[in-house]
Amino acid sequence: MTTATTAADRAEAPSRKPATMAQALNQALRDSLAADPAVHVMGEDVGTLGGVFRITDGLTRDFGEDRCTDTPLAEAGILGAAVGMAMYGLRPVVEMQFDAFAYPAFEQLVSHVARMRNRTRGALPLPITVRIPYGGGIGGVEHHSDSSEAYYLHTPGLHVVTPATVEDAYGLLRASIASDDPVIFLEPKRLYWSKADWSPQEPSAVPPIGRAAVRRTGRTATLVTYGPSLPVCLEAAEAAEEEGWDLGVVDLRSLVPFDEETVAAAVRATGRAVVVHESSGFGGAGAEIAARITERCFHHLEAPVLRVAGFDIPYPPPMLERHHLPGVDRILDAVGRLQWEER
Amino acid sequence: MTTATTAADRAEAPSRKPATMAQALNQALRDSLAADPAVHVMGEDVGTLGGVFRITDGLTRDFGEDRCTDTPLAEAGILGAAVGMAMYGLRPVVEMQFDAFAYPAFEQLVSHVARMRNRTRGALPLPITVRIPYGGGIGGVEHHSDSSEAYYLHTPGLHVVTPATVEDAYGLLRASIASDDPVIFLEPKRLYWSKADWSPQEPSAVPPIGRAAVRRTGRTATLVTYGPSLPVCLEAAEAAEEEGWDLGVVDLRSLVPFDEETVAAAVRATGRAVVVHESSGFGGAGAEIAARITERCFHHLEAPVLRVAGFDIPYPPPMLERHHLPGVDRILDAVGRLQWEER
Amino acid sequence: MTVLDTPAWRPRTDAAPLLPDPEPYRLLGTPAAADLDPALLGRLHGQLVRGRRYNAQATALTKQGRLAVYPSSTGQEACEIAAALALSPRDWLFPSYRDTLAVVARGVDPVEALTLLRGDWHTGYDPREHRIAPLSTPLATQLPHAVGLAHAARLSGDPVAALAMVGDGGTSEGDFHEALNFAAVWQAPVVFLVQNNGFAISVPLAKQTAAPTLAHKAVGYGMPGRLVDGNDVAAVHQVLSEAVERAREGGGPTLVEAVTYRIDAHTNADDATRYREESEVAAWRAHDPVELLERELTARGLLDDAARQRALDEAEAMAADLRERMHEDPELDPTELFEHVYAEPTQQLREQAAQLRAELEAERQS
Amino acid sequence: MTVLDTPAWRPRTDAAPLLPDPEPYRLLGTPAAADLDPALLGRLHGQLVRGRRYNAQATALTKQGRLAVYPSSTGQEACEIAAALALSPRDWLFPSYRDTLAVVARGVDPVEALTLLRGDWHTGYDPREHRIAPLSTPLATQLPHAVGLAHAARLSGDPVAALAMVGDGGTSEGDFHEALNFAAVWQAPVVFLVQNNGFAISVPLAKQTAAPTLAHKAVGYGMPGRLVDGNDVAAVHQVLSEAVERAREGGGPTLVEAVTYRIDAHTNADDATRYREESEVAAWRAHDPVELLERELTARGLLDDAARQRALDEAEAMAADLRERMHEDPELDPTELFEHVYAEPTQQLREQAAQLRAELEAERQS
Ligand SMILES: Cc1ncc(C[n+]2csc(CCOP(=O)(O)OP(=O)(O)O)c2C)c(N)n1
Ligand SMILES: Cc1ncc(C[n+]2csc(CCOP(=O)(O)OP(=O)(O)O)c2C)c(N)n1
Ligand SMILES: [Mg+2]
Ligand SMILES: [Mg+2]
Repeated sequence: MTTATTAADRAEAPSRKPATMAQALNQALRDSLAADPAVHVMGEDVGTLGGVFRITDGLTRDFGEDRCTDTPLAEAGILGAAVGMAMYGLRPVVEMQFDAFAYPAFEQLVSHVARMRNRTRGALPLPITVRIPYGGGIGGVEHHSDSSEAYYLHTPGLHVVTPATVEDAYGLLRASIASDDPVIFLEPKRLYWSKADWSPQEPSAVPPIGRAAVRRTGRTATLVTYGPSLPVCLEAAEAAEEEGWDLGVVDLRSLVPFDEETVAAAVRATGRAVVVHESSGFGGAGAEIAARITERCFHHLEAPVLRVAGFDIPYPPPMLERHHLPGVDRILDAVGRLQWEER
Repeated sequence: MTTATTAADRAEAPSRKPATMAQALNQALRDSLAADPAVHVMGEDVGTLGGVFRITDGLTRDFGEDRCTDTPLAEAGILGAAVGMAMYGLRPVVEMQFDAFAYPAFEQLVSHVARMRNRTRGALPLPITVRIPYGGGIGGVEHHSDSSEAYYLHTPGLHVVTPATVEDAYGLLRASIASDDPVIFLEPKRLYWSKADWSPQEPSAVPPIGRAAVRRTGRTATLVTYGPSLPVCLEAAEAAEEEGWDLGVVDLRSLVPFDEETVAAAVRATGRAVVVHESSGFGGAGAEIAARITERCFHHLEAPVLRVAGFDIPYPPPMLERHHLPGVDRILDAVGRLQWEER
Repeated sequence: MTVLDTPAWRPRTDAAPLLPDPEPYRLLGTPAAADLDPALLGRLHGQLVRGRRYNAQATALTKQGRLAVYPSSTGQEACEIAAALALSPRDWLFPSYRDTLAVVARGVDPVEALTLLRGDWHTGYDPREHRIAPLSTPLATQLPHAVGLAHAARLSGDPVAALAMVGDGGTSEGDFHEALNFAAVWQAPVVFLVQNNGFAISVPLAKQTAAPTLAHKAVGYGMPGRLVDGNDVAAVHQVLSEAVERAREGGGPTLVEAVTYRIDAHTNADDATRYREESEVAAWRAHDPVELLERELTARGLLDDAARQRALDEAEAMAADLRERMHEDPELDPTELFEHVYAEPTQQLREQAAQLRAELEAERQS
Repeated sequence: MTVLDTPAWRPRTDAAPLLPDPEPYRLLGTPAAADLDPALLGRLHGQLVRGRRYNAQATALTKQGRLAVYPSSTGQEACEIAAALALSPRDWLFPSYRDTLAVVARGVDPVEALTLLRGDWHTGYDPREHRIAPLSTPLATQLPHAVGLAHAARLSGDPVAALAMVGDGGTSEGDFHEALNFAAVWQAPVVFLVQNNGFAISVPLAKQTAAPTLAHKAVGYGMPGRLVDGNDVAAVHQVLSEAVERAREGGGPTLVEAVTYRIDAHTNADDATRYREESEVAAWRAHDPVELLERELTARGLLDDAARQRALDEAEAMAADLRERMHEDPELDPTELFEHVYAEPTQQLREQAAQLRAELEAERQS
């Protein structure tokens, strides 16, 4: 085990260095494994291979097969076994190889993971983190680009967390693993290779789950987004300056718990809001966000809250995905329509 | 086979008689089996027993085991086999015994049932009807009262239909079985024993899927609802008269396709709307409905669209469910808050 | 190295020792029964009698509206009791929804064990204290839990075994397959007990499987399969005890099929005459677990009328206590609904709890 | 009637005939090979050579960015070809994501078969015309489809069999279990071909299963299991043909495990050196499906250098055609995205299509 090394590394090098989100996630797993012997990483190909995205790279080598385990190929079995491990007192961190391959585990997730604490009146909490690489934009073939957050956020008992920055990837994953509740940790695939100057936060500096981040304050309108769409929204906000629009951008970071206060404050400040995400719009996370903003800020709104989301179609093939994903133009177009008269 | 008998029965007795929703559903299955040899009913206990709710009562006796088949106990297997049967050209009607027991079939549903037509550019449509008794109010123990519509309506490629009246139970089920697309047919358990005067519509009179029904026009505010909550809304509308409120009630009948025109027109007529359903509010169907109404009717709205829904908790035990389910008081309370000043 | 040496080519293990004897194992009424410990037989007898009475009482309570539903295990008491008694206190039990009797036999208060079924919260008992998972309603989903727990214990060097119960119908679910496969690959200390009671609600075994026996499924996972007469409490107890012991000592998992019969309907709400013949029920009544044991005990002079009466009296006292304590609805606090969803309620849950509290207050005042 | 007569008690079938011989069945190089039809061997040889070339060409196309990804079946060509050729035209094939070669061998245009993998729509070919289901990416999910289709055909009195392909890793999924169980209970005319190529991406067989062999899983469903040398194309073809025949004639399903090896990495994006030894790869290279057949053909005087060259030339021509036709990206119409979601697009989809059309128009104009 390299617990000592890891700690030493950090002690020696507190300064910020460029890192990818993938590296930050790997570091978060390492530091969690080192910090708590109850943490166990498990999933398909997470061992020797280090995962198809290399997020678990080197963990089996450094912590042993019992702490980072290649499982048989069966997602319900993986999550179901994690439930039993958590009942015993461990903290399993489960990897689902891709978004669509988490669906076989849906029954375990909804009927057990989300409800065990409740059904036992708190006697059997399940501190399980389910890591799911999600979303599109990587040219993946079918079943490799789903955005499945809406299924999870509607399931009481689950936390739903999704980082959009390198720093949050580390901090939120550590916080999720430390949480006594099950967390669906959605990793935006297309941000795995995004880079930022970063050094791992001290555990104490890790943000608690449930606080949205205002990435940019604005006066014209507020973009509310999360995960893979954050960089798109920030880009849109820059481009909007040319139009003379001053856009605020809120990064939710967790869909559950949902930080109503931060969102409502940011929307009230502008009186206009656009919700942006790449999953299908119909019944997507944006519906809840828009409905909630409207409930809370109605008399501050100059225009209806609009949504810019993926179309209501199965995720398209690689050659067409750019037409599906919300881009800068579509966001600016929606902002333009906020000076809205009823159609 | 009793094709003839069934047809004769109807020819002899076109007049309306009291029937329960369960009987109407049974008749719809019978008439579908008689009308089209491609129709096959399958599921756990649908044969000799006639289903735990007796919706398939007598079908095996009258149409034979091959047309109404007891399957092994495996929901993914049932739905997966139905996919193959539909690929061959049959029209499977699958019963999932209870809402929560449809979850094991989630991968088959999302990754195949919803997408086969699209992935084959129309070459392999899947005319499958998945009947799911759903919702609470029957004193069922855990896993027997889930409202799972939000999972389905967010999945492009599926139709999501739910009747609220005896007549619609028959008509919509026949239309669903006749549809060339997969339909999630959600049967409100607590309305199974609801009664109305009714005779089976001629196939031609069956309403197409995708039209909402205005159950009551009103001038003060509009209740938008579906399935098990319709009777509650109608009761609320009656009670509201005492308060001097004239409430309209729209019954969606299908969540997908969503009848925006009818809903928008009804809401514009009053300028105020409350969406009512019993599933958890967060990320529920009501979020989409409220967000969409707001997008389309913003300048007609005097108040934000409010939602009255189940709490964001796992469905409660029988002794507490009455506190969870939206009732008349909670609906009227929301209507009261439509004269709303921001909190 | 040639292909013949590569792992894909070489069979991992020999199949022969994994195959079950297709004749269910029996002890009672056979010469081998002479070796059985009289004290153990006495304990099993007491529990069987108590169990039968419990099922009858619980079913009666449904008629009085004191229970929402009760899936009786009458006819299957031998499996229920043997499962509970084969475990040592540190082991874990993973019951299926029909296994209230095993839960009670393991020491849970008879009323607490009915918490879910009376319409209260799911698990009345504390699962950690009793080392009993909540009764699992979604079929077979508890099996991977048992595997995970057993695996975790083994990783921690903790000599704990898990015993997981499932029905014949439940063996068709994907979770059954995944659980057994994980258990075998991990050599987890877990024992799977399939109670083959002939039916999954109305669906008979022949529509559930074409396997020689359910125990034969073990071969496909590389674990031993055992077939036992599920109405012979001594045989079930012995087979399970051996399997639990083997698991605890690192010998890996076992699949046990106990052949038995559900004498009552699926639940009080079911009408079994719709799908089965009375003659079949009668055949199984003639192979009654309580009688099988009593015959053995009587033959060996271990049970006289007085002892039998004592067992019945004790069971009757338990039933009377159950009746009485179940007579009143428990006091439930609706606002507790929001307390255990998460470690800390979210803002939204706090608001919803406040709303409900206000409504309850208004109700109280009007 | 006694319990001994009840269905739960009696084993449904005898296990012995279901058990696979744990030694993989081989034909090439054995005396039995003498009986093989030279014309068949010739066809198999041509397809093997073509298949190998196809894999190489498709992998090369990924390097040139003409394909999003390609999971090569090099080393497994015998299984792919035998599967395609064991079927009659009315039968159905249910391939897994790795089985492009079987699809091509069954007659689909080599370019069309790559439609999905080049980033276009999923199924380029018409599944009904070719009687080939779409290549299935979610592992094992296609198995119940094969069962359902075979069952439907049987109900219709239509003598059609379905052959479903899956990997060793895929056997761990719940869908594998449910499919095999349904098939056996329904006696559906379906054959399951497991290509055991030693790995599921990086996970070796020993971490996937502890079963004696994967073919032993058949016993637990009550169907026969067969084990075959997956690199012996004649043996695989014979075993599959027999199973397909038996299925079509009402004899029920069969599970066939073909022991083989994935010579290439999982896909072009994978680095197999991270998880396996070159010596193992070398051992399997020495047991090459093309060479095994060529050795047999040569020994029997059925293949001279000229014939071999002809096969290579034909394969080369196919590859050249593939290269050329794959050189250009297909023209895709983005608005088709909305057309096949439902039989009729919903109002919302019509609006979204209109939005996209307007955007495309604006793009074109700017
Ligand atoms: C996943 C799932 N599907 C369906 C059901 C509904 N159901 C409850 S009990 C039962 C039959 C169970 O049969 P078996 O496993 O043989 O157990 P037994 O009732 O005989 O004890 C069914 C279908 C369920 N509880 N869970
Ligand atoms: C349900 C599901 N889970 C995970 C994956 C990701 N995945 C793709 S291929 C693969 C390994 C498959 O191994 P095997 O079944 O042996 O087939 P092979 O690749 O060897 O042909 C995995 C895990 C998937 N496609 N589907
Ligand atoms: Mg049973
Ligand atoms: Mg493989």
